[in-house]
Amino acid sequence: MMTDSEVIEIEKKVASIRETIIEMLVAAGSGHTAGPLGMADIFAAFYFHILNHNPQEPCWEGRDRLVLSNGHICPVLYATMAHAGYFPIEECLTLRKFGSRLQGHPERVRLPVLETTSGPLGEGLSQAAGMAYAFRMDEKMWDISCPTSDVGHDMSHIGRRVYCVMSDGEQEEGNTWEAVMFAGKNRLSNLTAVMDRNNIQINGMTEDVMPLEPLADKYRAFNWHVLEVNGNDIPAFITAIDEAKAIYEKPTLIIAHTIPGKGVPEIEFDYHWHGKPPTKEEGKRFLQEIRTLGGKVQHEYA
Amino acid sequence: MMTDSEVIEIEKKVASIRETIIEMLVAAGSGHTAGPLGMADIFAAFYFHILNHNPQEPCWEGRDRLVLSNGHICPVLYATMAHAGYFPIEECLTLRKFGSRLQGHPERVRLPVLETTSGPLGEGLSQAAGMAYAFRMDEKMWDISCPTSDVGHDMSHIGRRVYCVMSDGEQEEGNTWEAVMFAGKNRLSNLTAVMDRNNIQINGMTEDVMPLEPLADKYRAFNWHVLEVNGNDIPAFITAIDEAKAIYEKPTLIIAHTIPGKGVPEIEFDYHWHGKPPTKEEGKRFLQEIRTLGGKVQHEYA
Amino acid sequence: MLNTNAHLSEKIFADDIEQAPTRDGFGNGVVEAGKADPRVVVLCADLAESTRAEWFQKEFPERYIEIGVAEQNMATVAAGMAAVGKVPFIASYAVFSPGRNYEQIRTTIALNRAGVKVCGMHAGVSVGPDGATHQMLEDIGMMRMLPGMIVIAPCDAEEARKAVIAAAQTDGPVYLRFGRSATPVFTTRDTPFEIGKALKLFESDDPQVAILSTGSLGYAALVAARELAESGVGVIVLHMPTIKPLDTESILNVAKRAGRVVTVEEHQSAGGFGSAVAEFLAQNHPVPMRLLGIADVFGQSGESDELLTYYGLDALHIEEAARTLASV
Amino acid sequence: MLNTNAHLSEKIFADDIEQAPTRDGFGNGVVEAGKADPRVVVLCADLAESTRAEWFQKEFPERYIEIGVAEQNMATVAAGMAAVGKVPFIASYAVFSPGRNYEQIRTTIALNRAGVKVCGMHAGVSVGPDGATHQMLEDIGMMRMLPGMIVIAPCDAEEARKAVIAAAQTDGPVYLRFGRSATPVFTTRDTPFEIGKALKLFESDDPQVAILSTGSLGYAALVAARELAESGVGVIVLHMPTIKPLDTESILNVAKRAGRVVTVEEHQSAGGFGSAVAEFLAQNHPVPMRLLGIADVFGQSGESDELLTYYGLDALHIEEAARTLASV
Ligand SMILES: Cc1ncc(C[n+]2csc(CCOP(=O)(O)OP(=O)(O)O)c2C)c(N)n1
Ligand SMILES: Cc1ncc(C[n+]2csc(CCOP(=O)(O)OP(=O)(O)O)c2C)c(N)n1
Ligand SMILES: [Mg+2]
Ligand SMILES: [Mg+2]
Repeated sequence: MMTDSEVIEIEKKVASIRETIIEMLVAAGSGHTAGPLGMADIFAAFYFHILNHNPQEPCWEGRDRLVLSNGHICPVLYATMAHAGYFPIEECLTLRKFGSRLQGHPERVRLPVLETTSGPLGEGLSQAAGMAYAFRMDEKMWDISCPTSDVGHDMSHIGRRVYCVMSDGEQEEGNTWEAVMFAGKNRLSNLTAVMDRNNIQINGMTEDVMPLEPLADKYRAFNWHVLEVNGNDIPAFITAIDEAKAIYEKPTLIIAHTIPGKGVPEIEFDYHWHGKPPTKEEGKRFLQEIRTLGGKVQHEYA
Repeated sequence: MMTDSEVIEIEKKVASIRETIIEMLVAAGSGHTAGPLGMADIFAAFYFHILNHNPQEPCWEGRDRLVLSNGHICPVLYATMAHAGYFPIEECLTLRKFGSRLQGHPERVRLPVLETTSGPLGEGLSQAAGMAYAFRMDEKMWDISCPTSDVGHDMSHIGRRVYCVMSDGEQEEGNTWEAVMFAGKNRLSNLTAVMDRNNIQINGMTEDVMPLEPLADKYRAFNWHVLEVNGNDIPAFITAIDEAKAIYEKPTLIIAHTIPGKGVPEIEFDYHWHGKPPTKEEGKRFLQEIRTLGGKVQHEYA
Repeated sequence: MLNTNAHLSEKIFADDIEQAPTRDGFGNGVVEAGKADPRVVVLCADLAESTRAEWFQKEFPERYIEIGVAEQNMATVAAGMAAVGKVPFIASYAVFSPGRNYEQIRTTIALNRAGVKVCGMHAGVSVGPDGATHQMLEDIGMMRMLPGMIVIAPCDAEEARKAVIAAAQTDGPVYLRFGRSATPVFTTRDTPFEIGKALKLFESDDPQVAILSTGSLGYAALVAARELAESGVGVIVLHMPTIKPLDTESILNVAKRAGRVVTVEEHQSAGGFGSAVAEFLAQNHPVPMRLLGIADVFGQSGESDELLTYYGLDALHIEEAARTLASV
Repeated sequence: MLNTNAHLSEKIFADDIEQAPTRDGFGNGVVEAGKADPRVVVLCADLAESTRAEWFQKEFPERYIEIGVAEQNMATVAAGMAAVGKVPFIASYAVFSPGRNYEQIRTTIALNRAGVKVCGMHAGVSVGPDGATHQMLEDIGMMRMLPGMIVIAPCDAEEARKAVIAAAQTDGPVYLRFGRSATPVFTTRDTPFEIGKALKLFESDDPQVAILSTGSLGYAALVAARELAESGVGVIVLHMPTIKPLDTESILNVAKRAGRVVTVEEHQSAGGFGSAVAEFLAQNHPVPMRLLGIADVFGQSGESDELLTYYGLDALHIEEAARTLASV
């Protein structure tokens, strides 16, 4: 269990991350607003509590891996990683600009602290499954002290976990279901997928555009363990992650119900904010809204 | 309900179709044996009972459509269509030969009585769904007597149904699940999919290569109606098709449990026969096995 | 020396020439095609607004089919609809269609000769800030390798409109390529457009180099040509909206007249339009060439113009390349 | 005038020259690579026997990953494995990989610089009876348009073995192309192979035409060259297993010496190997060319040899094309 003060610490980060997201989107003049804001709580939970990682040694082989499948929400990834110390927060303001390492969709070659390159939907879960499969192979090799292994036998690598953040919209991509089947077959219990169930995609609400429900039944029928949680509730999310770690025989999907645009009441739940940035004026207002809420929360707990 | 004599008629056709399949594969020297033999009952049921079609007027717009998704089992399609009168039975012996209309995988451009081109797996259900969707559009147009429609208002076109025959192996293709989701969303009740659940694919048994179960749960979770039936039992299969017609609100999947290699006991259930033809000697023996069984059945009913 | 028969915009070199992205031409064209032919339907993979499929959806809600984020399904559902008499246009970004559904297009549309019109939006680096993952640079090459596929990259929104209407009237499969960013609308209603026909935009009396362009870089080619001509370098600009079937007669003609050929496209210079021209000329009338395109790198984030300049595809770079080639 | 430094088979023109499909070279090579490097893994999409992935599976069952009929997943799982230190080879038919998973290869392998080795089997019409749906004719074009992708089409099973081993030792993404039908094994263990290097197989003293070939048609090119030389037409045969990066130095050299170039490949002549050569020569040393390949049609069922003859890709057709070009 987390202590209250730990939760408060993370929630402070969340507010800063949301602010950075707004600032970077305003500076960029294009980009995605709804998804990143809605996922700020989860990203903060990952980078400030869940992940076994070290921003000072980003290539440490023993780290957990977080694969972002729905690359378009990268503002939250960049902002969170910057706040976690992977690169200067100011660099966030270069988002989507010529020459920036912070491309419109994340590219590992340009920003090597990332785990992969994404943007085209539906490709992250397979990659995460490939990593989880490889980790399991290596751990088996170490078990039998495979003499030919050149990976080394660093025991701190044992138990690495792989997380995949994906969107609800990309459940419509066939590649996703191929990955779901593969992970289910291989009982990749070291893989946890987190779905941003914000109910929106570009053309409207998912259940209007291409109904996804019953989502949990789908994954269960593909031999996954499924949890549902309020994705804007940090302790609840972390509890779900802990439960996923305890599931031995299956990969786990956490359906994280989030509010798109969370933190900025005037745009919450509105799919029109999928892919546009705030104007300068809107940006000011949004920051205000985020700070007020942030202030309230800090006040409550303090 | 079918009368006994109707069933006997179809079963006679089945035996002839199986014989033709063996003959054409021996002549070709390559091709697929297990799937076609296993599906002979279902194809005979379609072309001699279920389909509303006219081999004398193959392009009649009012016909039902049968889309073969797993194109590699085309020997059974070709043999059945030949026996139904679409082209000379002798032409079956040109299978896979240079210049033949009977390509190794079915091509509509070369053999226009086909409904589509297939071979690459996982693409048939989408095409069938597209046809079913278009039929529904047209029937709606006719309802309101759309004056701009140039499709004509031939009432005999009302009620056309679309059938898609697919394999179990191709449930592993992402494209299949995209189609399943689309058909489920659109409640394409004029679409019936028949899955050849023969439990084999190339590398082995499906549940070893890439487990598919629980299959019915998967389709139900994608908002389909699901029936299971013995696919080598013609009356049972036809009853399932009739039930599918009665389902109003959803597309129906018939999981047809078949025996790969059916009719030739020495190769039944053996996945090694997925993609090889009988040699000349084997061919003779297989024909003998088919005829003996065929004789028995005819004897029983006669 | 603008070709007057091309009936180009009167504002052709004015600062206030109308600007519109070619995808707008898709939106307008497909609505017109839909009015003319009730068989026309539009399928879209969750990108209705940015592909302009929405414009059709508003006019003909019953003939708009929402596919969600599923490009493989989009191509194959369309193939099925075509088989029973519809004229489907499928709209997504080029990187996803034909990028994500190539084999479906190959088998169920090209080999199957289904009359599906594949509309690839947001082609090229001029997509801008979205970056490399969204900037398709291989679609012309992919599509022109498919037997029976017609491949068209219109030069502006007006030509795009005409191309869409022409595609709707053509039986077989067609690939149409569109861009995201606004570019000058320099052709007019009166500018001729015919599938398979090149259009001479500019011609000096004594041409030393011919610039062959496809897509919206046609305008930059024209600007470059004006500069070249003014500085005494004779030049022809041949605009080739249709990459396949290639108007080889026109190519041969200008290659013979000018003796040197520069090709211009917002695409990898490997495998694309310039490559098609090189294949033809090498076998029929070899001349020195320069293939302007993306030189074997991916795109990146940035503003459209900034990227075109960076990758050497603005008027200045075209001018320079043509001048250098002319002086060899 | 066989190049003795190429150390070709002693039975080179004998009737009983060993025959094997290049996919066998994959099978042997990947087992060797697996022995040398424990990071090597093989992923296969339900085609273990015919791709020869099975040979690796038998040696290293723990390092063989069964994907089922899911080529998109195969590419992306491999990308993930590469990201954590594996050296994945992915095996299916070329029509499905890269046909069905092109955009996955583009984004998660090429742009992402994941060291995945994409192995496309059953390329070309020599697949035989399976017909057009299974005869990939566009893969060289697709793969060479991707920045950073190495593209290799070995000429026989022995070279295929070497190419696979070399690919395993190369960091970045590689595409390897293999054929289904047995073809003469005319190179030997001693024949040099290096990624990016062409190999001169044959050279007359006074060459009038150069035949540049990739893939297993290299043998037919040699047979054609022998006939040409015997009848007094000087000829060079340059075998180019690596299509990307192209050995432009060697091409320039033979183009200058012979003055005329015929390219030979079992691929659409649009966009493929010949196209790459034409792009280079047009910009550096234009010479008359003839691109032998599939002329914008799909394949069909038939026997391998029957089809190669029908599509004009046997030794006789190559000889004829070279002779005609030489006489221009
Ligand atoms: C393969 C692919 N097709 C289409 C797109 C374009 N696209 C980007 S985001 C998106 C909407 C998907 O919904 P979701 O990811 O749930 O969006 P959000 O909740 O973040 O608004 C689409 C269609 C894409 N990136 N990749
Ligand atoms: C997209 C695609 N990938 C791979 C193949 C090669 N292939 C042909 S049949 C087959 C096995 C699939 O299993 P299934 O269709 O159930 O075979 P059957 O029951 O007829 O033996 C495979 C992998 C293909 N045809 N299409
Ligand atoms: Mg969403
Ligand atoms: Mg099967």
